[in-house]
Amino acid sequence: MDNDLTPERLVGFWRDMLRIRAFERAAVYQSSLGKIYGALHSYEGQESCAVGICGALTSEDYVASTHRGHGHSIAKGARMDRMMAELFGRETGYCKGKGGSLHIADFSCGMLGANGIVGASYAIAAGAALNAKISKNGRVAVAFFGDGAVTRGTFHETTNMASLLKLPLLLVCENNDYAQYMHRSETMVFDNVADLASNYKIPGVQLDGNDVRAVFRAATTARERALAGDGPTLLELKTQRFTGHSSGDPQVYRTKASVDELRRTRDPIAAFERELMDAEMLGDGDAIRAAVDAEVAAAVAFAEASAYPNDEELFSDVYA
Amino acid sequence: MDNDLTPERLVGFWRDMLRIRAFERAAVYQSSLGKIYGALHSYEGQESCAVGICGALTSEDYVASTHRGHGHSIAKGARMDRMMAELFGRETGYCKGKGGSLHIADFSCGMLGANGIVGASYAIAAGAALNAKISKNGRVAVAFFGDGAVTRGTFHETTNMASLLKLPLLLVCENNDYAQYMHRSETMVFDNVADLASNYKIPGVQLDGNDVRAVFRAATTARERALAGDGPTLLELKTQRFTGHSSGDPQVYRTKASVDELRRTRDPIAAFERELMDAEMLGDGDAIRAAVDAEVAAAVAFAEASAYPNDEELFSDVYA
Amino acid sequence: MREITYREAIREALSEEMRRSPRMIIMGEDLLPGGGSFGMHLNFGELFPGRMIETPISEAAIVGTALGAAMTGGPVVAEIMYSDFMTVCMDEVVNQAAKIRYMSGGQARVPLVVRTPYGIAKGIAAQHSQSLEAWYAHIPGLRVAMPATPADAKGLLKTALRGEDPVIFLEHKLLYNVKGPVPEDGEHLIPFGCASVARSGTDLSIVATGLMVSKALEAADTLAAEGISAEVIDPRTVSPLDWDTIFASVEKTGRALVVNEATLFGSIASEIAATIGEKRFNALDGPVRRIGSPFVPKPSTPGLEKLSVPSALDVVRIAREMMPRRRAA
Amino acid sequence: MREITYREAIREALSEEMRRSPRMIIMGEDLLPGGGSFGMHLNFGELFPGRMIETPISEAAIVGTALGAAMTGGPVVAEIMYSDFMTVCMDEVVNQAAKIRYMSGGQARVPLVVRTPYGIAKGIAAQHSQSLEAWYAHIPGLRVAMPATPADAKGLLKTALRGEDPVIFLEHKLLYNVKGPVPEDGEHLIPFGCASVARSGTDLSIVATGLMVSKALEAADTLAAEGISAEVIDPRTVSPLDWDTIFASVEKTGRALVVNEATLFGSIASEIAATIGEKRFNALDGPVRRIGSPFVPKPSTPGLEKLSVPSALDVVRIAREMMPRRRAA
Ligand SMILES: Cc1ncc(C[n+]2csc(CCOP(=O)(O)OP(=O)(O)O)c2C)c(N)n1
Ligand SMILES: Cc1ncc(C[n+]2csc(CCOP(=O)(O)OP(=O)(O)O)c2C)c(N)n1
Ligand SMILES: [Mg+2]
Ligand SMILES: [Mg+2]
Repeated sequence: MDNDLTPERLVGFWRDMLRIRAFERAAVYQSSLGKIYGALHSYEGQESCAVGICGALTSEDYVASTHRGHGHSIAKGARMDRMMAELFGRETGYCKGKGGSLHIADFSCGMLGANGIVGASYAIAAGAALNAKISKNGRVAVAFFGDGAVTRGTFHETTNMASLLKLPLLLVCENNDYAQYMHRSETMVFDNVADLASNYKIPGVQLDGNDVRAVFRAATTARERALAGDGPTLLELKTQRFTGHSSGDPQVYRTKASVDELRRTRDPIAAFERELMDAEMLGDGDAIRAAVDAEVAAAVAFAEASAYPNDEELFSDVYA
Repeated sequence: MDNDLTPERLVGFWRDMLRIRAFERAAVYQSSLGKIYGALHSYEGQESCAVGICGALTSEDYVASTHRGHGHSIAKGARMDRMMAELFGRETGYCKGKGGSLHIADFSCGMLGANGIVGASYAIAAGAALNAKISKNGRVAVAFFGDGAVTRGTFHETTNMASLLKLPLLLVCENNDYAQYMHRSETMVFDNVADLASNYKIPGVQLDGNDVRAVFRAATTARERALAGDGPTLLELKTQRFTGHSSGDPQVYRTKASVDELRRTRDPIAAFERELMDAEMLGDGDAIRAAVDAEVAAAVAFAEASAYPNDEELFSDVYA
Repeated sequence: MREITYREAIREALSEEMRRSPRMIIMGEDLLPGGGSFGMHLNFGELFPGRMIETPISEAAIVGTALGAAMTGGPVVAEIMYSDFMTVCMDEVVNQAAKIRYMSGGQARVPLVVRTPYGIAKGIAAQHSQSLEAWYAHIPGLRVAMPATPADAKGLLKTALRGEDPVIFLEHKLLYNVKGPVPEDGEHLIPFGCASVARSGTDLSIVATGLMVSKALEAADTLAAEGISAEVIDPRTVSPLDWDTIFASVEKTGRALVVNEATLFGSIASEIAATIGEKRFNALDGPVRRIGSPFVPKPSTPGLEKLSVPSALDVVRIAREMMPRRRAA
Repeated sequence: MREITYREAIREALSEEMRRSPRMIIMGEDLLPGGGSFGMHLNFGELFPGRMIETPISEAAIVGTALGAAMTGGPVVAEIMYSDFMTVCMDEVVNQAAKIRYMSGGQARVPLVVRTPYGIAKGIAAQHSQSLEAWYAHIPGLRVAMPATPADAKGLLKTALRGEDPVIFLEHKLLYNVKGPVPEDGEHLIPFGCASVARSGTDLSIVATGLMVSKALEAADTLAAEGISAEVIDPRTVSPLDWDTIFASVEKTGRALVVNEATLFGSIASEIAATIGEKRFNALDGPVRRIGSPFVPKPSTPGLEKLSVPSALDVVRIAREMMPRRRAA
């Protein structure tokens, strides 16, 4: 399995993590300039989760995402320019500007949509997995969700049903310790999300979400299990968000120092970058960094240059 | 604890089980005569569950029930005549005939209502428990539910929340192996409902629901724990229904022989009766049997003699 | 034409479409031993092995999963045993299924049909008797069918199953055993948004939905005997609504009475009445009248239950009031 | 009178009633660190120790638990962060809370208020912008308030908290920072079913709800400059509705325009229009006109979002159309 982790691949992971972070920073910055109308939930700090999981998927596999979905889209293969255009509300955006940050979707690469409802991703992914199973198309589906979403009843309903039906499903919890302003100890009486798995007779694995290789390997194992017809796997990735819950979060529930500490000690990109450099896979990485910066700059320019949708778009894409 | 189980009390349990069975048989019979309009879900076979649990409660404690609720009402102290009148749709019924079998409630004895929605009892009972905790009124609340209800998301939501809040709540699953026509192996991927408890950091106890003493003891322990402020307990009572799911169930999912076998080997009343007789607590029991028959006959007569509600009742008991 | 029941007509639509679309699946509770709600799919387990997905009592997961399957494949039918239970999966219906096509800028297709029995039955009270079509019809992105006859049930369901937008398919419990002529034709498709004129008349237009169509027809018989010629219009789908047929009738008769079983306040009957009043004000000889259930939960006891839903007599009574005095004998 | 914001008025109602009823509790997500949705309860944790019940993201359990607590104690407030999330707890709201008093033959009392922000905000799109009051108002047993001013928010919420029937209390997100005069009086109670005449006029009655009241008032200013005198009526509660005030106004003006932010089809605006048309047909000089949101999910991008809700200009335009020609300059 580790054979898959060629140097090219590892550098690709690093690049994709950089891309996600650069995209998020640009989005937050553009938002602060008033260029983005709706709310943003930055994925900064969690990059290795999306990259490790989606790295183990094909572009045909499905992903159902959350309100914090930009990272999943990028890792699954969506284009930054059309994503940024979506945030800017432009017609060139993935959803013609109608969805915005909360609803970015790119069906062409299996990204079935971010979602504004906490706990909605489980069943949508399970359904994609059900279709994959029935049509025997060799795909799997991933439901991303946060620690806060685990206490929605849909977790229980879907996990039980998916296990009964042995669906090719990966349930991926990104446990960043917070649901909006509540610490997980205030929302979950259990200590570990992964512990819930045994009740549903599926494997439950808790791992350091910052370790992109470990995430990739766990996802690969889960995917193989899914394709073998053995059913879902629950992965709990211990991670952290470097920003507030959304653009306007004053973060009264944690100190600035604790966030600085997180950024210093728990940066999934910095740690991985050191590793790659030590292993001399990366060189100085500047060419990649420059390419990423250019990609983001181009995405912003593309978004800015794009037109807003015509008024008639109000009435398209809906049965009437 | 077992001190509480005086002979009088044990005989009382037996009598209440008889009362429930006699009520259910009368109801089914009256229904077959066309005297009862709505559907019925008979509690026959599960009597020891309601009696054991409610035997451990005070009349101030709360119970939230299910579609199969007659037994809970009787065990909690509701009057048979007003219950039968409710089934008959008469104005003397607990709900003036407006609720029918699915909604019998007797708030005066803490019975907060049968319920037509599977999985609705959890949170209602949790709320009664929350109020008890906050107003420190020394009460507990019981949520009754079936094996089929365990897969509703409300189970997960409420159990997690109730454990977090350490509510004085008893979660009582009457596992009769079937959810309508589906065997529990088709609805629950887990083998035992009680196993779910550990995830929520509450005790989970599986026991023979036919053993009314064991049920009483488990409920007593759970009630003490609840009142001590230690939170909910999940009790799984292994039981069986002797009838179909509801009046019209052809029972294609099990053989008549298997039901006969259940009636022969798993009758909670017969077994207990033998015990009491062997212990010479009961004599021949005929006086009690006669009293129960008379009570049921009187209930039917009361129902039959009662008037239907006036047309104006259509508009009462609702804000307008 | 051969006559079959509403239930058989639905069953026929389902099995024909299952045969036609090898990727179609059906999900729901109790599907295999019981055939699902009201025994609709008896033997489907043997007929369509692997494509009848029996589920736990987990309606939110049922509809959410059905949606995910529909977005990536389909057609998918999700059966909800009683429409009152839709309350536990409204997010999946309303925030997810209804909106994903729009929110994704047109990327999603959602060949999903949620079939569910609605309306009054026999004493099953407030949590098993509701008619909540006004909720679904209020939501852009959903289509809502309420067939009143076996033929319409078959034809509308087949159309629903060939569409790419989510459909809420509402079947009245008291219609399941009603018989009527139904084309055997596998291509018997009834378009959405196309009302049927269930009876033509000249004095008064009665627009009725679902079970109320039969009450309206019964009333029209009585009225005819009194010399009042009522036209009865069945919209068949309440979203979209066929305004053309309704308006044409009102223009002809000058009088409109709208009848539905739902609680009148906030109902589709009110929507229809408001729209007629707004768009065809000048055609009206008098106010658009409405009949619906009174503003109370459904009671169980038979006498009150009967009072809690509109009757043919109610229709007759209001229709008489609507006619000019000389007519009212 | 001192002026405070809509948010402060609601906060004041909550804290006054918390002080008044020692058994009152408030449940919801994020209550303690964040003060709950839109920061409503900041510092309530310290003010009311033990009575602010912070919960996981489990709306069905929140409302169900709040109901159980209300049935046995109360008053109880359940806060749902955005009204769109009510879709995940509609069983608890509609099948349980709304019906238990009736189903139990009057045994239950349900002092429960579900507070929830509704309506459009800034680009938060289809799952965070809905106005679903028509759903709740359609359900017998629920009461539904939609305060349009800080004073009404305070007065209606206090009334809701002293009642024994469940109330859905809908607060428009764009009103939270709007200021207005609010009585300091702890007994400032506004009864349900009692409309306010926000502006009197003689030519035309505009019935508007929630945020649309301000749009209607803005429109009325413009119309006044053109010599059209519009009366603006704010029902304040949409269930029950104050028909007397509405009918009296229509009798005076002969013209009615109903405006709400909800999707027009199946809306309360339609209910009001249908009822005026039915009950006051003879008072009308022309059709009752309606304005509501077009039949599309809410888009995120600002231009389309703006088009997706009614504006003051829409009100002006339709009002002009309603006036006899000579008036239309
Ligand atoms: C059903 C529902 N309830 C509440 C919310 C409001 N909300 C949005 S994000 C969020 C926190 C989610 O926390 P988590 O699942 O841990 O994801 P994270 O934000 O940490 O990525 C909440 C409460 C919602 N969108 N949907
Ligand atoms: C939410 C919901 N889904 C489905 C039903 C239909 N239904 C009524 S009872 C029942 C089976 C319940 O099984 P279980 O919980 O085991 O209780 P039992 O009947 O065995 O006592 C079902 C599916 C319902 N009432 N509510
Ligand atoms: Mg989190
Ligand atoms: Mg069972």
